Amino acid sequence: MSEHDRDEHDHGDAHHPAPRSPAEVRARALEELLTGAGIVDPTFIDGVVTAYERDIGPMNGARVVARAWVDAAYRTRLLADGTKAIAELGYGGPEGEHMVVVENTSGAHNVVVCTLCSCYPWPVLGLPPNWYKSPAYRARIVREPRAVLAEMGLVLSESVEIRVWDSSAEIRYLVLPERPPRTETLSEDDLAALVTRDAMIGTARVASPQIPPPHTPPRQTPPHQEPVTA
Amino acid sequence: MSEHDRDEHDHGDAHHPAPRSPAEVRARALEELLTGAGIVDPTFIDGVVTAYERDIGPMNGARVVARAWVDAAYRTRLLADGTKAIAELGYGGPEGEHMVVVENTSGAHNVVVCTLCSCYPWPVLGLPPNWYKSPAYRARIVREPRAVLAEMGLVLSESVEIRVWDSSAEIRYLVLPERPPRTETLSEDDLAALVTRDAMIGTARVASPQIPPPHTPPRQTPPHQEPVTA
Amino acid sequence: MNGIHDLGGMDGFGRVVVETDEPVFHEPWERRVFGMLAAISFTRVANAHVYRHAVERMDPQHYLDASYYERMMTGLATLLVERGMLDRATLDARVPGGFPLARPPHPDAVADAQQTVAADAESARDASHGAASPRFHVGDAVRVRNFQPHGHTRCPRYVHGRCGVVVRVDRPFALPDLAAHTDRVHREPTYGVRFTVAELWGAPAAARDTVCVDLWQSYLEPADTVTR
Amino acid sequence: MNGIHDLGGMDGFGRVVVETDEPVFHEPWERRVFGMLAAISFTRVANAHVYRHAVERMDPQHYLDASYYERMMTGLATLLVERGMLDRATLDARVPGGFPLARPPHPDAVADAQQTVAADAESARDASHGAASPRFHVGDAVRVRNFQPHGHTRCPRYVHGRCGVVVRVDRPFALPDLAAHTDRVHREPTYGVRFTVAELWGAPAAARDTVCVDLWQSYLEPADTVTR
Repeated sequence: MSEHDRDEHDHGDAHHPAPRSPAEVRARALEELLTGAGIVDPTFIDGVVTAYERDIGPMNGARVVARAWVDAAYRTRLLADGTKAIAELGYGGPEGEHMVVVENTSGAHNVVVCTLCSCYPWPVLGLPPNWYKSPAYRARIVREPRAVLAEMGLVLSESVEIRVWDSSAEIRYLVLPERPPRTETLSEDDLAALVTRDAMIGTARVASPQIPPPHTPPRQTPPHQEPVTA
Repeated sequence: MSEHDRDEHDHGDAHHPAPRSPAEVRARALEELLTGAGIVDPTFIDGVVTAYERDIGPMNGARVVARAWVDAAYRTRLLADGTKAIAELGYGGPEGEHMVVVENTSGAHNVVVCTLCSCYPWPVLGLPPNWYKSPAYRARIVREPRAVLAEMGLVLSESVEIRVWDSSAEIRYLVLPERPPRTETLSEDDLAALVTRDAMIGTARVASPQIPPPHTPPRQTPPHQEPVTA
Repeated sequence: MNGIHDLGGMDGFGRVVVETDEPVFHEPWERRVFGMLAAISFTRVANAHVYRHAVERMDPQHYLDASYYERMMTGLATLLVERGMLDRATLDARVPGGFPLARPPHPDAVADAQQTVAADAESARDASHGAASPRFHVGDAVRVRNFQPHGHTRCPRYVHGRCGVVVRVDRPFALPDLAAHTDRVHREPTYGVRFTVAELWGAPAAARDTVCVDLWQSYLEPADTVTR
Repeated sequence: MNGIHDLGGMDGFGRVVVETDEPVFHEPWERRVFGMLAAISFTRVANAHVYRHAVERMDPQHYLDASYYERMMTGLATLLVERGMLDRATLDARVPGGFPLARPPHPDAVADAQQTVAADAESARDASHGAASPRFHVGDAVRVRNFQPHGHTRCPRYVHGRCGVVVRVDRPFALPDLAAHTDRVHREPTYGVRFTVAELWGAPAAARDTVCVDLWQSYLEPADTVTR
């Protein structure tokens, strides 16, 4: 099967003359052998990858955060049992089975890492960015968190205690950021739009909206947005 | 100075068409700049390198070991003050200013490493072999010395205590191996010829001569050997 | 294992480089690798601990040179070869220079994992009759045992011998040390244990910052006093 | 610094590969690099501690990828640039892609080194009046302090917090932690300290094997009891 399969693959890429990187060559070899042996279904790969590119990402966590900001009872449930409260909004699955939500306050700032590999709460944040997986972040955030956060643009007052969470076991962490000032009139959707991935990892704060919108009517979810089907 | 110097160097290598490795390119750039600025004298480089290729090597340590085997008073001095006793034979200099000699016995086997870099007793052993500088040796010999020695061909009885010496400060170590059996009739020079580099690091034993030479007259130092001028 | 993957506290890496507007995948092959891992994880041919340990066993030089998805691909291919689902020679034949895999497990890996459990007598006893009541409670001072198995563990090297305070008791999970090397499922409580940076790094005691590490019960022993 | 150079006890490197009939140098450029280091060391532009720390500050990935002589060259070039004897731009211009140097020292390096000395009050007092009488004696039980400076140190990470026995008292040497970062020469006794592998690695206590590590006085504190 080997030569035939390879030729077919090469043919499919005839209009893509860039030389293949060693990693790409290996990935193709692996996929050809696994699909050839019936171990892996290529359409399954397409489906799962597309889900993580379109539907499973930080917009999910942002909805959790926005809900907690506007609904005190939800916030209480979220901090008491993250997994269950997150499931209320329809999010769950691999790397999200055991969620703990940690809340930033004026006196304590939380930040999440996985020093041993790159564990990350996929259902609410999607797949991790490169910096989260980098040796520099994994090595340094537990040793000099204040300096690392400052380098990344988050300068914290000395009076703020930094709490680093190393995801070394089965728990996955989501940071509940502080609701920024000048957002009293925003809708839950507008609030969710303010919440960034980095704020939910803990390397940033949620910024106030740049132009205060005191009389703007609540925005609707854009009609072209895909439904969440995690 | 840059272009001219470079052309001269390239001209000197006109008969050596092999492409240069990145490290080689860097080494040339460094030497050109340092010699061009008068910081380094190329003839000094030639001299020092030649010394370590010809005169400063494990044959020096082997003479120390052989002397200790045949001269009990020297052995006592060597174990009491390694630096001074080694200087008696004319050896000393960089990385040999503070020598400690550790003696193998039937109950204890010594082995030397430098986990933090690759410190090594240059005047008696020369420059270290690649395996001594390898991450594998530096990482493993302090953690699983028995397994590493066995992999390297030295299987020690469970009754033998292994003593690893990590050259983490200013002391440099030389292992005094056990004198092998069937060497009673050998001269000091013959004994020195049996002593290997690895036996003085501690990853090997000194083997008995393969053919017992009971009636062989003591060999002379080969006439072509360079005088020791460390 | 005290592997290169155990990066917490290592100096010398420089600044954290953040890419703005980063895509989920940077190369098409990364998409395929992630999809293959997801597909294989559904087949339950190996659990996450087996997979993680396969990545950890990469040569340290390769580990640092490789991107996240190259590490993923190497770990995946390694476990599939080790489980007999892929033929190494067939794989090598398709890649110029061969397909680099991770190293085999350390010969002492299984024995070390069994010793880790045995050392926590209470955990061992609980597991034997199916129970798993927590030995520690929120507020307890604990010390991380000095155990350094050659096989898989989720106890980072930087907490060895350090004292902390239990801040959370989680439900029992399978001990990775055994799950990565044997079919034995040994569940025991895990704990969120909070350490001060002063305790971890000998930093000035004024630093109030903390690191919470999640640790299985077998990794811990009671501590009399602790820096809070 | 807890750098990649601090390799003692790291798992995952595989077998030690021994080359038979190995030459002193494998490439002509290695000879030149060694000769340059020897020449520069004669100029006393920097001491051995400065040089070693320059090597340690290499990016960990580069450190593992590089051979011994490439590390030597990188450390040498780095210290010469930092001492103003080489112009980095001139060096870069001669090498396609630039000449990779080590990273700058950590901003806390000097403060950390000063704290290391200050913490050993007896060393500090002795040094202030020029004396340096050994605080410990052969047979004493000692514990390695939990100090992890961001700058240079010759205290390997694998003995942090571990207990051993003094087997040799050596004469005072300049503390590398200060000598690598300042012009201050602070001499204090060094000790050969023997640790059991059981104490270091949590191995079965039956293992009688030991590791002797040479440590400066400031690295140590008295220990009440110790595994022998």
